Amino acid sequence: MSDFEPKVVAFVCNWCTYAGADLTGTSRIKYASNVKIIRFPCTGRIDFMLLLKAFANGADGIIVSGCHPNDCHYTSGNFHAKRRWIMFKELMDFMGIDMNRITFSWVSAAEGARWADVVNSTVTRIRELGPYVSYKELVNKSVEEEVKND
Amino acid sequence: METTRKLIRKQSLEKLYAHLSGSRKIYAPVTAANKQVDYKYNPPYAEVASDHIRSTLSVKNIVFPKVENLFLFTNNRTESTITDIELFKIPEVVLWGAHPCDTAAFDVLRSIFCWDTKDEFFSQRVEKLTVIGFACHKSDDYCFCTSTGLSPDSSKGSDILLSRLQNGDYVADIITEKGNAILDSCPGLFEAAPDEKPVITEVKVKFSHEQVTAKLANAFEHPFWIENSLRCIGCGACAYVCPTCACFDIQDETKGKNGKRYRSWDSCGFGLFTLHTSGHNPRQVQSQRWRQRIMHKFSYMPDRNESLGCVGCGRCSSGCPVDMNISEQLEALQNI
Amino acid sequence: MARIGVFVCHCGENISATVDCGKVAETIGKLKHVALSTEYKYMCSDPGQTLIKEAIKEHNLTGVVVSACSPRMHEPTFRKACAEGGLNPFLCEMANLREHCSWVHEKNELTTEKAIDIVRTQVEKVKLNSALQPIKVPVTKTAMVIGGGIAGIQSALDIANCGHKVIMIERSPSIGGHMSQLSETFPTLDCSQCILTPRMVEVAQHPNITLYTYAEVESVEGFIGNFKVKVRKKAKSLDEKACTGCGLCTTKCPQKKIPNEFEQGMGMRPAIYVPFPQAVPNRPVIDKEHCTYYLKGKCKICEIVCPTKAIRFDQPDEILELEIGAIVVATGFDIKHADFFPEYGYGRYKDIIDGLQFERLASASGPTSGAILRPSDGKVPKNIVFIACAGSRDPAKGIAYCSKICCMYTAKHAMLYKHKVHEGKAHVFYMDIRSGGKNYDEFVRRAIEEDHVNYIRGRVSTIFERDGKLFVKGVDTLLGAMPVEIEADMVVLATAGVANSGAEDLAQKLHVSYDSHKFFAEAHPKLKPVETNTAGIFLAGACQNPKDIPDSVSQASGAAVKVAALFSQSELTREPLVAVVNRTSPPLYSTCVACGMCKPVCPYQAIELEEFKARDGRVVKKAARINEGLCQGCGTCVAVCRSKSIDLLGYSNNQVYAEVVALLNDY
Amino acid sequence: MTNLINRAKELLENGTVKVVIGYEAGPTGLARPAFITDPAKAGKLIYDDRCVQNLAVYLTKAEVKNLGKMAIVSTLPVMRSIMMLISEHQVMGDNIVVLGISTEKELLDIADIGVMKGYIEKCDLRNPEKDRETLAMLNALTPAERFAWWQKEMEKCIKCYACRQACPMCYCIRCTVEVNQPQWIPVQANPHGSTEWHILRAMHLAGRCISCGECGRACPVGIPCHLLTMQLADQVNNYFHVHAGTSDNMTSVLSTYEPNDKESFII
Amino acid sequence: MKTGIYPGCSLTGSARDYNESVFALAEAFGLELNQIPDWNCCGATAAHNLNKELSLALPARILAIAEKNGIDEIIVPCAACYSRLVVTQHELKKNPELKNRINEVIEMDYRGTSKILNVIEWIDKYIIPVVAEKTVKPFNYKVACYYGCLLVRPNKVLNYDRAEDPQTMDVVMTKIGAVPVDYPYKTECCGAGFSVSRTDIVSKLSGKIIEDAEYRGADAIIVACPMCHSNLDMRRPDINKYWATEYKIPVIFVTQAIGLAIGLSPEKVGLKRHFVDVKIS
Repeated sequence: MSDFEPKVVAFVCNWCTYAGADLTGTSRIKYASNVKIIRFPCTGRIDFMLLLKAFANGADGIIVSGCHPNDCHYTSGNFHAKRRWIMFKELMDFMGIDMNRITFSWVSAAEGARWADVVNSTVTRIRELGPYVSYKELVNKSVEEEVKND
Repeated sequence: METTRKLIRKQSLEKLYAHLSGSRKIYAPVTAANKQVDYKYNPPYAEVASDHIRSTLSVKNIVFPKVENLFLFTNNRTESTITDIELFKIPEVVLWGAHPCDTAAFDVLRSIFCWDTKDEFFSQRVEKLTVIGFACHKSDDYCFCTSTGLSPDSSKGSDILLSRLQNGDYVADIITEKGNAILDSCPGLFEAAPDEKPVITEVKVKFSHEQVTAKLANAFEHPFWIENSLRCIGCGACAYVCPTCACFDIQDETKGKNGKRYRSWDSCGFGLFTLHTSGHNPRQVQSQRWRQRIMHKFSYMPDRNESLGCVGCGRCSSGCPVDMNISEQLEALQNI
Repeated sequence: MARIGVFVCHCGENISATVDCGKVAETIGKLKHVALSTEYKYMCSDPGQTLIKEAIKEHNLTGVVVSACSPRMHEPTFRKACAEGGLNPFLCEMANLREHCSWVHEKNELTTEKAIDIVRTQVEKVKLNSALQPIKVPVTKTAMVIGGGIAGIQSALDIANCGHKVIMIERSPSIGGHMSQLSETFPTLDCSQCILTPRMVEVAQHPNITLYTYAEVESVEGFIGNFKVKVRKKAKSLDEKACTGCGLCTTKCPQKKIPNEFEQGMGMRPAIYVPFPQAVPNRPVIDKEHCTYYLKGKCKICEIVCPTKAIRFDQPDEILELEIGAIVVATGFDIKHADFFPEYGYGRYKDIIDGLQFERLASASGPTSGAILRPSDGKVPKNIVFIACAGSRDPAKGIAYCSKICCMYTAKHAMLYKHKVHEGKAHVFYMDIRSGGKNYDEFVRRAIEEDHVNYIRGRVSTIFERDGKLFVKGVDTLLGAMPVEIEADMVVLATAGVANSGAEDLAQKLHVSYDSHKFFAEAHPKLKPVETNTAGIFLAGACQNPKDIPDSVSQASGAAVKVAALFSQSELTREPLVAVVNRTSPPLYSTCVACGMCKPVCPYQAIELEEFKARDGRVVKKAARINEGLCQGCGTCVAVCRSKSIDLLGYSNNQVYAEVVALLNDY
Repeated sequence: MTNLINRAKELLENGTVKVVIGYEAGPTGLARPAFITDPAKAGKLIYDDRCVQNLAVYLTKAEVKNLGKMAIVSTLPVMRSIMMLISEHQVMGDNIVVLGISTEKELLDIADIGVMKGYIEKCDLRNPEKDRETLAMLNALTPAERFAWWQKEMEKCIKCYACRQACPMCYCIRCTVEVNQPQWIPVQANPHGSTEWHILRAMHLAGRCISCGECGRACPVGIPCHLLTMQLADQVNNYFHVHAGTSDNMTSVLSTYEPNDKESFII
Repeated sequence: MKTGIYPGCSLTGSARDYNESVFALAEAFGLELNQIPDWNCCGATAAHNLNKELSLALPARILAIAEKNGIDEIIVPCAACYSRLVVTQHELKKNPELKNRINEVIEMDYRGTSKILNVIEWIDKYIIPVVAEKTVKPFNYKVACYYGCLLVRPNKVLNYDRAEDPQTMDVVMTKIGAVPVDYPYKTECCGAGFSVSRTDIVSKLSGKIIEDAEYRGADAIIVACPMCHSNLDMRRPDINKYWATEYKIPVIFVTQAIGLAIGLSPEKVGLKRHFVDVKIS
């Protein structure tokens, strides 16, 4: 499926990765346009449910990115996020939900080029994985297909 | 229509199943790996359960699905468009193997769904439904159909009622025109009925529902409710497994400009059920909700719907995680 | 009904070269609730901003999306423009079409589609924005400086000279801190007390400074601009107003054998004492733990001899309740002592001393009047060994950090020794010489080259005593790890600088973070080295980490400026992008159940549990409450709240959810 | 059992407590929760293999609290629940009398929370053996197989929330599923809505689940949803070396951190 | 509580005296010591320089056998064996994956439940509380307690006594009437690593240890390690030759000293096996 254009949503913190992505722009480094960014004050603000909502609304891949450990603008939001993602990932793995579709990264405000790499490698990987069919099917599945009438 | 009784042999029953599944969907009980019995669409005959006392869920799902779309909509810049559900697409279904308590529940549901206006969704589904009921040859302590005015071999709600004979053959009572139509479509499978009484289980009468109803009229403030609902944890299991509970919640779900409105099962046991926007909740505590459940089935419905809201299947009790036993409580209520 | 105005900026050609701005504006214009969607060459220009202001009025807009560059660039610009146009500035959002789209993608349809997605997402978000008002917090213009060492003194004087009231708290009987104990200071070898004492006096006499010595912080409540501090003024057993400081009592006190703290135990003092001759205030206190009267119930000689009858044996501790706007923490540091080192005999050998003890030996006002005499027998040591990094940079001892000042003061000590004992031999064991600082390395070179101090690069494994000599066994790593053994008369350990006693306790009272070594933690290691994570509390000096005098003084002045800036206005204005815990009518009060999960995640201690009481005083409900004066809006509490009772203004659950949906769906 | 009855009677008679929460036998032979307020009825109390429900769920229930000070028959999971409830400010430790029951079904002398803590520390805090086996079986599957396995379970869910109601740690007065601004979890009991509900529930119990298995037992359609929280309980211990419910001032693993928390997936 | 003992090679060879004294004490105080059946080499000191897995597998097997035999605590008189066993327990506790790997290698189920005690801990726990009432001849001598390296290092792993200035042996000796001297050489290297290959280094290093003990006026050097003992005792002629001295100070195992104090005969505690005459009795 060569013409598949994955939809990738990036959840990033304002102070590091969002600023890093700004730097990518100022440096005119090109990357795949499949990724769209949602700005949060801090990775600590990112509710794990939002990642599921992204999949439920048709995302094929997700990037979650914030400040490197010890660099958090609020000192500890990224550490809390880290624990949250550890647990979330374990649960998703256990339920068989594909965590290869989520890139977790730390990208600082100075790492414009790295942001482009993170995006490009994620898009390439999602392209190889193809559309996230199993989650889309899950979302569209009615209770019992036999009584489906819509 | 006058009931006619026929014999259908064990082997013919399988043929009848095959015959019916040729033209319609069949909704029949299947025993799962964990011994629970669940209804499934078109299971192979070999898997169909016939020895169970009760399925985990009732069969109400077939006329009142746990989620049912009401309409679809699209919000455009200036106006919204609504697309109705094409009810004529609801398929013909044969409900196979339902016990008399479950089949009798359809009438109770009708008394709710078609009380003042006719619920099209419910009615269409009932219309497309043919019921082949199985009289009970087994029962347990949770069963109390006889206390709700029914019996293990009641034909209420069935189009054909099958009752097992000692040798494993069945007598088939053809109750309705729908039943008759089946008989006519495959007369070779039916034979003349023998003069033998089928095996029917005995279900003890535990209380008089008339007396319960009478008692409830003055029991609203009775301490009974608190004492007997302390252990209730307020889940919706009893309502969801109940064949006659008909409360539902209506929701809109939108994605972008497209959305749908659907209804899904709800339960008066939930704290949220009566919560007002203001924050006020007329049923603040669980005892009030438990009282509502019993009052609704045994007092309000007889008053308003002229129908008892309970068929004595015992599911709410067997499925309750904290052993809230409804027949035990009704017995007690009779004597307060 | 929302009426959103969308302004698509070309940014010259920066955006329009790759994004079809016309198509973006047109597509967005078709969306529900978009009252106006237009494009312009330079939105940030005056005409561009005017466009927005006029559109707000003309179309009665309820929200604005400026689709241009990064909000990190121009969000303040456009929010201001909206405010000038009569729209609450927080109803303006920016869609980042330049840095996140036009500059990073090729010109093609996908890029324009992405631009449309980005703008639509902000349109959906802004519909859910609410008009927010800046948060105003009143400010009490009185600062408290905790600690009367050089950092505290500098901070207090700077703040006081800005015209603000300062209350200084010092737990010992005199201000001055460690600097008053030092003999000379590097790299100039000028006398420490000569430069410090005038400052101490200035503090005592400054009309804006109130000094409480022998006093400690009891509790701290409140938040920036509005702290309520309780201070325990320990009883000095003295009427300070009556006392003239004549000192008669101290000479007559029969109890004279108490190790003198100021002399680092190298001299003795009486039970009623002034810590050192230049003390400020120059008034004695009675050490109740050693005073014969307090121990045995009789004596009272001081009371008898006092010419002004100033002794008050029955004086109680006093609790002061103070209203404070900002706090400077300058509680300083302490050092490890010889008893920390088993390999050096756990302090058993009298002639192994620490750096501060050497300072007192070298000090003209010290116990030996400045003569370098070893403690065991009072002889002049002919062979002296200095060991740098005693404890510091030694993870095995639990102190991985560099104490920063030891390299310099060890060089100073060796020089002072050589200046006083010309024929003596001084050896220094070191790991690396860290002498970054103005004229610092030159100073060390002088010690080596002019004063011929023998620097040996290596560590000392053990020291033991034999025949009255200290056998120092070490290694010289510059000579191929050759074992070195020196028979020394005296050894000086440049022991690690550590957090002051009670630092952890104080940090907890102040709700300020501290590191694993109990040093106070700065809010940001690079950009907020003076602030703590609690707004309104600042750090000065070695309570943060070991520092030398110039660093301490610089930071103290920095802290003072922070306080002065805070006090420059009578109200503090803060961005209202803070978290809130919902409140509803009784009996619910809030959907919060006070599980307390949010409390530890808050880096600013902005969350507390509020109690709701019935008329009879019964607590009927507890729920979290966020102090908007402290909250910085990170939103971590929002994400951990299970019942979704907390939300973050500006990044509410509804808004971010709408963004996810808008980004991925067709409209 | 006699000890338990005597102790319950004594506590009610001397007025130490107003209600004893324990188990009694119901008419079908099942054990069910009992709320004894009359010392004369203390004889109804039983404790045997049938007594499986986690009674701690009642400690936060309004109508039970209204009865007054409580004593509660407590097996290990109940004790661990109490620890969590105290830690999370839902219950005051000195307001409860713990009638501890050992694994040998003997009445323990739990004088106070400190004693209870000591007892808990000595116990095996892992998931029950049967569940460990199932977890191991599931962990050995491929992700796709696990997905299929769980989806089969999710299809059964009717969103009756018995799992939530049976859990002592699910005491919120408003659950996330009841929030509709935004609608975090689809209301419908379809595979998607059910999957997201169970993910949410498990995440909310991460570091808080005390492995009683009550959620799975309560499920009327037999979804082993306790395996989700138990898997996370395992992982919490694996990553952060904590067992929930071992002290009365536990901080949740998701609201604390260590700078050197180990993970291998963040690039 | 079932107490086991792991003798290791030394106690069955060059340090039979040590072994005899340990068992003599056990007998005198009525303490049960179950030798771990089918024990193998602990791997000291060659294994951990060559193959990490082997260096862990060998002790793990010993510990697994002990666990299988229901032994709750294991006395390890040899300091080298003690070090290997404790290090293994520490490493495998830290790293469950490695533990599984080692279990595969040894084909046994090592869990890490047994407690490992060195001889001083054993004495401290079982003998010191009752030693006063059994003491018939107080050990009225000045002693230099020499700990060597393996008993206290690496401190982070062993978590026993203070590494730079250990005290436990001094305390034990005080309890039987001895007076420990301030002895800076208590953890200095005796050269055991070169005990066969470079006896000159042994002589140099051990010589200093003996010299300082003599200088401090000690009547005996007390040890708890077979290697220390052999270097200070067996190598005495070499030492005296190397330093041109005539040191006669005896080297006594801590267990032997206690044995003498409670009235056991020198033969019983193995004193007759020493190279340097023990004039103490």
